Amino acid sequence: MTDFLILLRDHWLSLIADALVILLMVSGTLLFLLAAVGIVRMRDVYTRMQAASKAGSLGVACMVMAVAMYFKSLNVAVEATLVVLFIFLTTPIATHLIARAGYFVRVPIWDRTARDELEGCYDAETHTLQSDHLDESAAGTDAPPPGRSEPQ
Amino acid sequence: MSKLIANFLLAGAWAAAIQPFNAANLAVGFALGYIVLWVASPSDRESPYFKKVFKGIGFAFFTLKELVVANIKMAVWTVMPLKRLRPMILAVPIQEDLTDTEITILSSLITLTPGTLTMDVSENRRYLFIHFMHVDDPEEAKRDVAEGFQRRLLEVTR
Amino acid sequence: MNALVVSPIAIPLLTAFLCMMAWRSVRLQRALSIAGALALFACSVLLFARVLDVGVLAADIGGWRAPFGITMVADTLSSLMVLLNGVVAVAVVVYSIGAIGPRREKHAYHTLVHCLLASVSGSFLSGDIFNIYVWFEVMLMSSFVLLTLGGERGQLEGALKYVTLNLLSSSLFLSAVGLLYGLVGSLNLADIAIKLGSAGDGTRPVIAAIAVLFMASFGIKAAIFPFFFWLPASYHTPAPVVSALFGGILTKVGVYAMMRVYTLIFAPVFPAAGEILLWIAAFTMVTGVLGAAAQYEIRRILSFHIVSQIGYMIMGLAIALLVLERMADAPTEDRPAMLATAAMALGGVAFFILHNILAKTNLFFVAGVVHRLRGTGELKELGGLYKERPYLSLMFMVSAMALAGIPILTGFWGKLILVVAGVRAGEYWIVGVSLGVGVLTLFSMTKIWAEAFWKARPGETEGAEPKPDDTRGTGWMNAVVAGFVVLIIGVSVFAGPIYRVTERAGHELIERAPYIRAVLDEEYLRSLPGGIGERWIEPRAETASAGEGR
Amino acid sequence: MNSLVLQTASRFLLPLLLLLSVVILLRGHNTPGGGFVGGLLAASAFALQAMAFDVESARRMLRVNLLAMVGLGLTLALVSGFFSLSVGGPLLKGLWFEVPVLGFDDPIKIGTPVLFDIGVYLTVLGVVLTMIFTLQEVVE
Amino acid sequence: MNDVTWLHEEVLGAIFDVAGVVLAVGILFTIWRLTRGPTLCDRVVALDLLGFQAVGVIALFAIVTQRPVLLSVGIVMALVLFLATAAFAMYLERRARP
Amino acid sequence: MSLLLAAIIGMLFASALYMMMRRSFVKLTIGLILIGHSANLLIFTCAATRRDGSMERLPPGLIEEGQTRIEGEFADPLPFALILTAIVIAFAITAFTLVLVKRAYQEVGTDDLDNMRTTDR
Amino acid sequence: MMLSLAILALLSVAAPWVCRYAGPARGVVLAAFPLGIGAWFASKIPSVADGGGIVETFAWLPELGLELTFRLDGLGLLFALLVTLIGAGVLLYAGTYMQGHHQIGRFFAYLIGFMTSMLGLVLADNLILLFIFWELTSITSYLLIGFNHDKKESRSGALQALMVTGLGGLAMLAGLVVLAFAAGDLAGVAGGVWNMSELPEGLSGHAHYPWIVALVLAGCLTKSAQFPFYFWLPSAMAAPSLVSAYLHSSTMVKAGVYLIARLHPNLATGTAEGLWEGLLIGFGAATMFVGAYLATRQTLYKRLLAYSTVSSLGVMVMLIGMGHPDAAAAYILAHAMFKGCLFLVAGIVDHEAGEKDVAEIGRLFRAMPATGMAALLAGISMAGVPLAPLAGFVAKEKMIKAGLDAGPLTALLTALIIAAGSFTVFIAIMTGFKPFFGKAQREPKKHAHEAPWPMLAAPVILAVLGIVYALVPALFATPVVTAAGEAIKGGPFEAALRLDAFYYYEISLALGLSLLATLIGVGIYFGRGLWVKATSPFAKLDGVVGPARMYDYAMLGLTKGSWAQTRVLQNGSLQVYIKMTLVAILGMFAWAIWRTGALPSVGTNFERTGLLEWVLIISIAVSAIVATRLGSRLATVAVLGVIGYAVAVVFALYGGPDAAMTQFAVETLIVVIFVLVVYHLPRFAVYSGLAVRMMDLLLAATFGGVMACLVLAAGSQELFAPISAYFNEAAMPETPDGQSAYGRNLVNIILVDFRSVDTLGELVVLGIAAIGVYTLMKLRDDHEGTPVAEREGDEDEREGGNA
Ligand code: NA
Ligand code: NA
Repeated sequence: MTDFLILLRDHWLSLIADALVILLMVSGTLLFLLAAVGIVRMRDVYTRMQAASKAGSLGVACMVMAVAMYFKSLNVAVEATLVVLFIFLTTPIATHLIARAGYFVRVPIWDRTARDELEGCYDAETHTLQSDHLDESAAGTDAPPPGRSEPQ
Repeated sequence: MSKLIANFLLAGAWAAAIQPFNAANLAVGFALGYIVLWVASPSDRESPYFKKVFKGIGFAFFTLKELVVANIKMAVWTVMPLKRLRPMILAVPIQEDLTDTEITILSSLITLTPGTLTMDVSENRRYLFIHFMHVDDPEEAKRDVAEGFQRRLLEVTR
Repeated sequence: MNALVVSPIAIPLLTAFLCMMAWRSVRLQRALSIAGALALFACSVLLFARVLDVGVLAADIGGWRAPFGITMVADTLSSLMVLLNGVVAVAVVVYSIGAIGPRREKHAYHTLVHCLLASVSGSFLSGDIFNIYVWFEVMLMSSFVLLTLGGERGQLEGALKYVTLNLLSSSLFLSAVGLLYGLVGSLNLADIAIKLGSAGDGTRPVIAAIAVLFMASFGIKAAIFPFFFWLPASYHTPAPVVSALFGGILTKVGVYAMMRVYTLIFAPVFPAAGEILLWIAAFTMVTGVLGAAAQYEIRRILSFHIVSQIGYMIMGLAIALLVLERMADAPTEDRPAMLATAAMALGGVAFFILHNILAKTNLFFVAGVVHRLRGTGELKELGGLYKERPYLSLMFMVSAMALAGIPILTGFWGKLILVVAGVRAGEYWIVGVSLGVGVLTLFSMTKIWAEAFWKARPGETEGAEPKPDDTRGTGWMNAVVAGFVVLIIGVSVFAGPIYRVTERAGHELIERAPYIRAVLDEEYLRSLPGGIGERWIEPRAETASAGEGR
Repeated sequence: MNSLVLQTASRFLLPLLLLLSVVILLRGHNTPGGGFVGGLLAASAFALQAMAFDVESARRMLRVNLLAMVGLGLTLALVSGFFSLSVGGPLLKGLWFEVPVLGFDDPIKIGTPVLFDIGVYLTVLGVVLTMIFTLQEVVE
Repeated sequence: MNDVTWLHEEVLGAIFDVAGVVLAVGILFTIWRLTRGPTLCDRVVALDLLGFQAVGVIALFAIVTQRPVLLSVGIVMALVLFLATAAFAMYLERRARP
Repeated sequence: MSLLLAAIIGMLFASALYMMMRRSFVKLTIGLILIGHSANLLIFTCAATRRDGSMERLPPGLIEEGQTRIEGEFADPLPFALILTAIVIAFAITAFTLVLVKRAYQEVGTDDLDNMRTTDR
Repeated sequence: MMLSLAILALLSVAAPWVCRYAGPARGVVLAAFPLGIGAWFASKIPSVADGGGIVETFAWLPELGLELTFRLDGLGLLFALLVTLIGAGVLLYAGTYMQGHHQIGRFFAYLIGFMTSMLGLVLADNLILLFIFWELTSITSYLLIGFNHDKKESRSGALQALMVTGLGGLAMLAGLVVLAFAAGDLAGVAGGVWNMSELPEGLSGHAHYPWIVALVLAGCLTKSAQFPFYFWLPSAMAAPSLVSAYLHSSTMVKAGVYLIARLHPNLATGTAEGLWEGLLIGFGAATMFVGAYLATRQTLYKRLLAYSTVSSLGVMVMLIGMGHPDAAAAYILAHAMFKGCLFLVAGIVDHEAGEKDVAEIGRLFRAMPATGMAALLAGISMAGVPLAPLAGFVAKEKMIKAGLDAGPLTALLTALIIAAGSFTVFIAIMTGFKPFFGKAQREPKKHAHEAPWPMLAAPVILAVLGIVYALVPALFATPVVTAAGEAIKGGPFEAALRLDAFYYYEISLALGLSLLATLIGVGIYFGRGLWVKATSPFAKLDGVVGPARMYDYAMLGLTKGSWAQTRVLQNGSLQVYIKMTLVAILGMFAWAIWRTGALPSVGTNFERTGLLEWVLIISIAVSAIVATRLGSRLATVAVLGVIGYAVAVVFALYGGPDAAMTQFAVETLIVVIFVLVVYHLPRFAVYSGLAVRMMDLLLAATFGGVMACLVLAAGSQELFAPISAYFNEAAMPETPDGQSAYGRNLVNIILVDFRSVDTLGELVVLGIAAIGVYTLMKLRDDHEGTPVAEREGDEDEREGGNA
């Protein structure tokens, strides 16, 4: 125990860095595990995506930051930042694209999905997303909302 | 924008001069640069830049917090029995005058936060269609998005 | 010196790239193309003359000494092949002006041709196994595109087979290179030859397997039995001038590579190669020629004959390898004669390749003229050419007879050399097969002659007015055809001196020492572990005796 | 694809990717990277542009004919080898010029191999884009 | 015993071993999803995740083998992975168009 | 590792060849892609395997700043250069083949190779 | 001699121009050259008869034993005279006969070319040179036989001749080469003995002797239309008749006889039981009988003569084999005269009376008396009518005597000779008598009239020479025959061409038999209807199993067989091609391992594998399996992506970040391109049955297993350290003047510096691929809307204007 305290006294900066590395590394791998479990367990593509893309990209970010912390060099830090930046920039877009495309090709949606306000909003010809009817319903029109009714 | 660039340049110059050129020195350089800029532009103290830096930092921490919280939620959802989940796709109204960049950042941040996923932006840019992992009250969920991310983002960008 | 060795690669490449940049102007591309081809020809002549003059030339690319960089080596065989490439280059480019048409020219035809020429030169000159792979791929890729330049159904179907089997070949080649590198840690042919030569018995099976992989992959490229299927399926589909280019030079690259690799590297460590190659040669000859016998379209017939003729080349190589194998156990006094026999067989192959490139290319050229005139190559729809186009008939006759090995034309000499070598080596049955195949070749050639030339034009007898011949561009085409006939006759007449050159090439291949010495410097040879390089160091103040390498 | 998000993002991603591709190209001589990867990255930048908007816009952004670019890259790669010929050396022999740059201890070395790598970069960029654009035009 | 070395080598080493195991399990799960589908979207999502996991593996190895240069591989991966997903999305979208 | 890699190479070759033997030419292209991977892995494995069959994770061939050579062992850079070349070549050929297959399908109207025999015989 | 050959060769090339500019005088002009040459040869008769030959040599390809060695001895002289003099006559004749033919120039070119080759053949001393001319005669005769190329039978006849003689010729080439080396063995010359005049003694004792005999005879017997190869000769009658005359009377078919005679001294064993002699007698006698018999069933003038020629050739071969060189030489000379004359007559009858069928015509003597006279003389000579002072009788008498002197075979041979002789008499009547003096069935189709002098000259002179031959043998016959006989026999020899019977009225057995034959022949003539009926069963048999049928079967077999082979090998199925390729490679592996006698050894120390490596391996393995089983294309692409990424990670882990990066990027781009392409592709379909798939799997797995073993074996047998250490040394400069790559990334400096040529090539591949993709997609677009028919042609040129 005293050994440890001496260690703490002499190398506290390095120990904090190490602890950070460990933290990042562990959370990164756990996030990956989370993503993997999610992608296996979830029942439709949207929920899988929820699990996979987010946890996955965060996991990468954690692990890459762990590398940056570990090596303590600017080059590595810059590179790590680039990776994180790029992943954070692209993942949401990729997810959005796939989700949207999946909706176009009518990927089956989990039957527990309580409400789908997107239903019927896409123009079949042009793939443009119309939302005018939402405005109308918000303005108090009696027209029923085009979304799915909630399950019984 | 020019002030941001100037601030970064100052940070870089500091790190290069002070050696070694590393992250810590850059951070110090940025802080010093901020002060220098503030001091050196007495006529322009009202420039939104000086506030935005803090808002930006705050926004970053907010996002970080959201990420951590949401991830924990997500972890719970992932391992708990699936029967308890209630996913939804909701049309979340957004402010009408958002720029392209703001919409993109907003939707990206929403997607990055676990539990929500922007599926698309409506043609008239009034709605974000978001897939929620679990929603108890749809209206509250919509409000959260508008109040949370949208507001804080606009604080930084405007 | 260095530049001269590399020029047959650099010139066509530069031409190709410039043509690519001159994307929009067909005229400029043509001018560049012709200039490039002429320059290639000139350089190949100079290189050949230089090699004849001073012996094997080696150029270290980038100045990195062998075996660390890539070395280009011009010995008699490779410079001869490059020379032939230059000849074909000029012919094809000039012929194309009449034959190919601006549509294809706009679609990078000239670029592709020159890339192909560069890759062929590269394959011939390269002294590095992986570099040969790269050139093979360039060759393959440009031939793919040339093959499909037109996008017709037949071209696409043929190309699919061509692509698939050749890609299989490439993968095997690449695998073989990888295995070889795993064994000896080098890519330079001369270096590999020395290092593999010192392999112990435990390594022999692996070497044998690698040798088989090379045999298969080069065999696919060379279209030997039973790997030739892609060739008859595709060679008749592209524009006729492309067929000529392919038929003339492409498959020979495979044969060349096989000769190079087997004589330089595998002959001492995998002596049994000769046997199987002999069988392969026999089957290649026979199946090819029988395939041709079943065809009724000129270019299909010619395509199958390519296969058959490759068999002759493989036969020569096999005979040489067999003789070399036996030489290991032969009494010393018999060795000079055996060496001479092996050199004769290899020289015969070189001569045969020379002959075949001239004759086959020209037959495809003639087929192209016929195709242009009549719009078809189907024998059933052709006829009357003998009556209407006597000079074309003569050109065809000379080329066809040359191909069939009728004295005194080139094919006869090529066949004769191989036959004599075969008899000297005591391989009588293969000699018999080769002669029988000669008759069947004659049969096919006379079939074309009788059907396309002698026979009356179909429809003529019924009194219907036949469609007038389409003579656009045939001036250029005929000029090339005539030029090749002159070449064929010239080679036939000067067969003696030419054979002396090819025999010299055979000697070089067998001795190996001139090649290895030209590539690897003395310092490197001395530095090799176990003193394995010592025996290749040129003895001072005394000339190397024949067969030192063995 | 008609996606606002993608289109907006690609405006940021394109320059970022291009910049990175050049960085990877230039530092390739000393660290992992080089003309190939650089070229591939640059190509993916424009491919992204083509996906987000359409091929036409990506072509406009490039301003040069792709095949001419390929030709240029190839010529550059080949000609970089000719330099040493002009001073009597072997083909493709690297020639290096030391350029002293203020602020660096070592002079920056600019050599024909770098030129070669730039040729690689341009070729790869041109080739990949030719393929993708040609195919995508058909899809469009 | 040098404690810092011990900490570095043993503790970090053990943690990285565990991280490797966890990562490996995740990868196998993801591959399972990739091969099972059932829709193309699922596979694309799985592929995307696998790409991330590959970067993760590389990052882990960068530390374990003390080679920071490996991170540049991760950069390239991160840069191009998006393109593949976008291409799949584009395909799906075109296929859906009548 | 080399044992495993060898097994994997064999497997990749097997699946590549199996796919190449299918009558559907779309599958054929899959085979072509697979066989490229097998060859690349093969080069790598052969070069990296040592005399006793073992294989080590050596550092890449990168010279540190300020030094003029790598001290100690490093991974043989040559096979990686070869692989890199082979990868790019395979990419080029695969891309071309894919387009070729697509065009062939357009012309022939089926992807059954047995319906593509007009050029033989 | 070389000069004469050169003159004739040039004449051949110049013939079309001569024909164009000399007009009707072409025959005379052209005939003058061979006539002059013939005269020169004739002037050499005395010196050659005295044993003085002429030799001319010019080295051409000494490495292959080929020197242009020409040698004029008695045998060569005999044939040279026939070739040039009869050739001159034929040229003269043809000048008129071919008048007005639109391809007359080519005709003369071929004819003179043929004459040149034949002359070269009989003068050549070098074996290869001989073969060269041998083949040239085949080719020129091919062109001549097929001269009426519009007719199918001309073409097929030409082909038949070429195939049969060509096949024999190539066998002969092999025989000659083996002969040369066998002779070299005996003479102690390593390079072989290539000049026939230098062939050593005792070849019959050499181990390869049977092969030499068989191969050489294969060439000679086919060329000389011996049984059973005779069938091409009648088919060759599609040629213009005078061509047939020239070819078949005097020359080409005799090339085989010539070579047999030429090699007889070297190959003969000296006993009638020897292989060489036995074969010659057997084939000769059979040919003599069969040819004559078949002739009796013909009615077409040319066919009758053709079959009788077959018979005569048999006689010649048989006589040589029996060891009667004088008889053979005498017969050769006589046959040239009467048969040449009759062929030309047949041509005249066809030309002037428009008739070809001797059964139909008669009584032409009044219209064409000179022709009739010549024909009659030739006919009598051919029949060998006893006591008729004509060449034929002299020769025939020698023949019968030879038959009576044949030891154990006497009875058989004599019977055959008599039988053949009877048939020949009948043929002689049909060809020399019937058309001019016999009964005509109907009027000739054309108004018959005498031929002009250029056509008459040759037959008349030949007929007259036949008399001279017999009456004044010393004038030319004896010296020529003696000299030739000496050459055939290979030693001094005195020919006795005295007409014993004529001068001494000696009632010998030979004369009696000759008379008998004549009577039988006359008998057949009168009972020819009966004869035809009686022999028709044999004819039917011949139609079913005869050699001509056999040839047809062979050709059919060739066509069918080649079709079948093509269907099996070149069946159009890519999968089958791949399977055959793989099976062959596996076979070659097995064979190679078997030949090297051991299985490759493999390193044994396989270290513990890390967990993540396991995961990578499993990923690849699972993906590889799944990729072959998935039903969806894009899913497969995604799975392929996994393999690519996993491989990249492997590279990254084992020290190849550059390769890993590139692999990542390329893999992704492949996915992108695949996605773009797959949009237009069909879904996966399963076409093969389970059994096929299992077989394929087995094959693929075997191949994969072999590759895996190879990897282990080659990987763990590192013989030498890799050359890569050098790159480390050369990367950064350590000395100011040392060559350096100035780079720290070894992979990169290898790519852009050490192996920049590879990279350049790879860039070219990329560039071409781009062009390929571009043209595949674009070049076709221009087609759209154009009809298929226009597509087929080269539509390109139409745009020529705007290029
Ligand atoms: Na190894
Ligand atoms: Na160094």
